[in-house]
Amino acid sequence: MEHAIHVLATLLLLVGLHGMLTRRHLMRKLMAMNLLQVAVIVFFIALAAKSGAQPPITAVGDAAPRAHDYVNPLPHALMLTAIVVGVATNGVALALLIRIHRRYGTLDEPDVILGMRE
Amino acid sequence: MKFRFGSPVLDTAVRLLTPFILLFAAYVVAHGHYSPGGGFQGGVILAAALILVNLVHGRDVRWGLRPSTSLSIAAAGLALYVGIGFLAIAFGGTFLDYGALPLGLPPPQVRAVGTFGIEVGVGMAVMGVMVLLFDALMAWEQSR
Amino acid sequence: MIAPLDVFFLLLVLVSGIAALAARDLLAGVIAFSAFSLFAAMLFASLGALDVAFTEAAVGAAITTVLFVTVIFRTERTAAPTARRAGRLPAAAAGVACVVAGAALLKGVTGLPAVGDPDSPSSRHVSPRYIERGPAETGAPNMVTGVLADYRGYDTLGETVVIFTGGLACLLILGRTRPPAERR
Amino acid sequence: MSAHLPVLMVVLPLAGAVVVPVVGLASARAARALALLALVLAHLCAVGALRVVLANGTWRYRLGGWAPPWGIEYVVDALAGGMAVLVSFVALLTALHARYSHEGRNPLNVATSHALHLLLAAGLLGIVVTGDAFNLYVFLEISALSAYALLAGGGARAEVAAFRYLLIGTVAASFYLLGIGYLYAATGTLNLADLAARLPQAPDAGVVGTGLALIVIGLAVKIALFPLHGWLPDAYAYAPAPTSAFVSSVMGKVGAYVVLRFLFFVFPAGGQAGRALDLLGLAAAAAIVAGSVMALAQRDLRRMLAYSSVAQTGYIMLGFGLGNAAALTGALLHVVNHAVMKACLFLSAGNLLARTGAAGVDECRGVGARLPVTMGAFGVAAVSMIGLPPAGGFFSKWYLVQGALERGAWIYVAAIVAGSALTAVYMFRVLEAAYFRPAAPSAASPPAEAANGPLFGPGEAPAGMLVPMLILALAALGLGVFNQALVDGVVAPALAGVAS
Repeated sequence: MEHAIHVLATLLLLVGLHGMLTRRHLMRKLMAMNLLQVAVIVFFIALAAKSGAQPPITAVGDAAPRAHDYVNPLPHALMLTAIVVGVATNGVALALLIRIHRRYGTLDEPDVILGMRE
Repeated sequence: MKFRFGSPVLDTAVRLLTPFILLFAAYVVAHGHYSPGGGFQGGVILAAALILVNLVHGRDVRWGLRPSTSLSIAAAGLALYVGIGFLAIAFGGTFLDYGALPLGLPPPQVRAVGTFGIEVGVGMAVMGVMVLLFDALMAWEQSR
Repeated sequence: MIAPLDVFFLLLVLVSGIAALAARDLLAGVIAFSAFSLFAAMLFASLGALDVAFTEAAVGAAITTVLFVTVIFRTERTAAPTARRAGRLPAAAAGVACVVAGAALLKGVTGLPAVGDPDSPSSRHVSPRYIERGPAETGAPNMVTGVLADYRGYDTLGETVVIFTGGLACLLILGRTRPPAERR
Repeated sequence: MSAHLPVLMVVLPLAGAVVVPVVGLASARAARALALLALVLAHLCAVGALRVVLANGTWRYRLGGWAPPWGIEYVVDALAGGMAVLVSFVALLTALHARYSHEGRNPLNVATSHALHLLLAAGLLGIVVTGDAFNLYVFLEISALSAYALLAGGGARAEVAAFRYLLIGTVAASFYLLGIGYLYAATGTLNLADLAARLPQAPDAGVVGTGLALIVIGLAVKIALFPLHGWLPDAYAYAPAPTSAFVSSVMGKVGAYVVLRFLFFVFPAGGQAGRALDLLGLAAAAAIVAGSVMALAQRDLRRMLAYSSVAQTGYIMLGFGLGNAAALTGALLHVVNHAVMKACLFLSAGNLLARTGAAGVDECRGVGARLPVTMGAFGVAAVSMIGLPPAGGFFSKWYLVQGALERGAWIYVAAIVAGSALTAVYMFRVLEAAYFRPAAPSAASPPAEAANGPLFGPGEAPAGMLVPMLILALAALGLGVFNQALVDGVVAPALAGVAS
C-alpha cells in the first residue's frame, strides 16, 4: 500500500508507452504521450507528500513554519514547469498534425507512410 | 467547417462571464504570493477568456488580438523577465538576483517585488502565446 | 493525507486515460482526455499540490482540450484507415516490451521511500529551507511561488522561454506559406 | 560585465530570440543582423569564459544569488567551456549560411527561423553550462522544441519526420526527467555536484540504479545511439541546410556531453556507472558498423550523411565506454572534429542541392567541375571523416585506437577500423562521381534564381552560402594541424576531473 501511488503511476506510464507503440492514429499517439508525461508528474508529486502535512502555503499567523508541517514545495515547482513544457510540446505537435493532414489527407500512420512513398 | 455556435444563451453567458474571468485572471496573477496561482495560471485564464469569446462569436467580432499583437505581448512579457534579470546585474547582483534591486525596502519585500515583476512577465508571455497558438491552429483553414 | 482517496483518484486517472486512447471517435477521446486531466488535477489537490492542481486544470482540462478539439475540426474526426497494417509493431510485441520495462521499473519503485514519509531524503535535505526560511527570505507566503519565482527563478525563465519557443515554432510551422499577420 | 560571462552566453541569445521576431515584423534584414550579433556575442562570451576557466579553474556562478543546492548554479569547467565554444561557433556559422533568408517571401518567417536558431543555440549552451539536473531538462526542452520546428522546414517528409522525432524526443526527455525523480527521491537534491557527493550514501541502490538506467536510456535516444536511432535519418535528411548542419553536428554531441557528465562526474566510478558504460561501449561498436553499412546503402546524399552521424556518434560513445585517458581524449576530440566536419558536409550538400538540384549520390556526377568550391569543402570534410591525416578526424581515431589497445579490446579496434574503411567507401563514392564521372547532360539544371550573383564561376553558390562552409572546412584541417595544442590546451584540462 505504501507504494500504491508509485506503482499506479508506473502503470500509467506503461499505458502511455503502449499506446504510443500501438495506436495508429497520430493524434492518439500524441494523447498517449501526454499520459506518459502526466505519469511522470504524478511520480514527482507523490514524492512531495508528507503524512499529516498541509499544502505549502504558510498558514496565517505561522511565524516559524516547520518542515514537518508542510508538504515539500520543490517538486511542485518543478512539475509546474513540466506541465508548461507539456503544453508547448502539444502546441507544436498539433501544428505539425495540421500540416501533415493538409498534405496527406489523413492522420492514420500507415496511410501517411503510404503517402510518403508516393 | 464553420466554427461558431452563437446561440442567444451562449451569447449572453459569454457577455456576462468574460469580465469576471478577466478580473479573476488578474487576481490570480497578483495573488500568487499568498495563494495558489501566479503568472502562468493567470496568463492561461486570461487567454482562455479571449479564446472563449472567439469560439462563441467567431472571428467577425472585432474583439481579440491580431497575431502580431499577441506575439509582441508574449515577447514583451519575456523581455520584462529577462530585463529584470539584467537589471539585477546592473545593480551589482548576479542574474535574476532581485535582492540587488535598489528599492529602499527591507530585503524580503524587495525580493517580493522582483517576484511580482516576473510573474507579470510570465502572465503576459503565456497569454500571448496561448492566444497565438489558438489563432494559428484555428485560422489555418480560412487562410487557404 | 488520506491515502485511499489518492489511490481512488489515480485509478480514475488511469481509467479515463485508457478510455481516451481506446475511444473510437476522436472527439470522444479528447473529452475523455479532458476528464483525465481533471482527475489528475484532483489527485494533485488531494496530495497537497494546489498550485499544480490549478495549473493542470487550467492547462490540461481547458486549453489543451480546446487546442485538440480545434485541430480535430480542422483535420478529421474519425480515422478512415485504408492502408493495411504492414510492418508495424504488433500489439502483443508492444505489450511484452511494456511488461519488461514495467518489471524493471517496479523493481526500482519498491526501494523508494514510502509516499508520505516525512523523513525521506527528499523531505530532509534541500526542501526544509524552502519551508522554514522561504517565506521570510523571499517574502512569499506561498512557498511554491518562492521556489518557482525566486530560489529557482532561472528555471521559470526557462519555462517561459519554452512556451515562447512553442509559440514561435507554431508560427513557423503553420506560417510557412502565408504571413500569419494578415490572417485576421 | 565580464563577471557574468557564464550566464551571458546563454541569456544573450535568449534575449536575441525575444527581440528578433518582433523586429522581424518590420524588417527581415534587421532581424537577421540582430540574430547574428547575438550569436557573435554569445561566442565571445564562451571564448572569454573558457579563457578564464583555463587560467583560474572551475567557475561557479550563482543564479538569483542563491547558494546551491537551494538555488541553481552555472558551472563552467574546461569541459563545459570547451563545449560552449564549440556550440556557439557552429551556431554562428550555420546561422551565417544564407539559406534561412530564402524562407519564403515572408519576413516574419525569416525572423522566426533565426529566432528559433537562437533558441536552439541558447538551449544547448544552457545544457552545457548548467550545474543543475532539472535546469538541464528545461534547456533540453528549449533546444528540442526549436529543433522540431526548424527540422520540419524541409517539406512534406520533414514534417512527418519532425512529428515522429517530437514524440520520441519527448518520451526520451520524460525518461530523463523520471530518472532525475528517482535520484531526487534517493538523495533529495538536484544539484549535480551535490548529487555526486550524496549518491554514494544513497540508502537504496535499486532506486539509484533505476534512475541511472532511465537517464542513460533517455539520453541514448536523444543522441540516437544505435538501436535507438530510428528517428534520426528522416529528421536530418530533409531539413533546411543550416538546420541539419547545426542539429546534426552539435545537438547529439551535447547529449553525449551530458552522458559524460553523469557517468563520469555525478555517479560514483565503477559499479552501476561502470556497467552502463560497458553496455554503451558495446552499443557504440555496433553503431559504428551498422551506421556505416546503412550509410553505404543510401542513395540520397543527405540520408547517407545522416546515417554516417549514427556511426560517428558510435565513435564518441565507444571512447566513453573504454573510459581510459587516451580513449576519452579521442572521444572529446571526435566531438569537436565531427561537429565541424559534419556541419561542413551538410552545408555543402545543401549548396549542391540548391545549385544543381542533385540530391542523390548518383546525381553528383561531374559536379566537381561545376561547383569547385562546394565540392572542395565537401572533399576536405570527407577526408577528415574517413580519418586520413592531416585532417582532424585522423587524430581522434588514432587516440581511440590507442585507448582500445590499452584495454586489449580487439573487437573495438576492429570496429573502429572497419568503420573507417566503410566511411572511405561511401565518401569516395561521392567524390568519385563528382570528379571522375562526366556530367549527365540530362541532370537537373540549376534553379533559375541566381539571387546574389555568383562569385566563383557560373554554377557556384553565392558567397553567403560558401563562406561558412569554407570556414568549417578550414577548421577541419586546422583541427588536425593544431591537434596537439587542442589536446594539451583544452582536452587534457577538461579530463582532469575524470579519474580513469
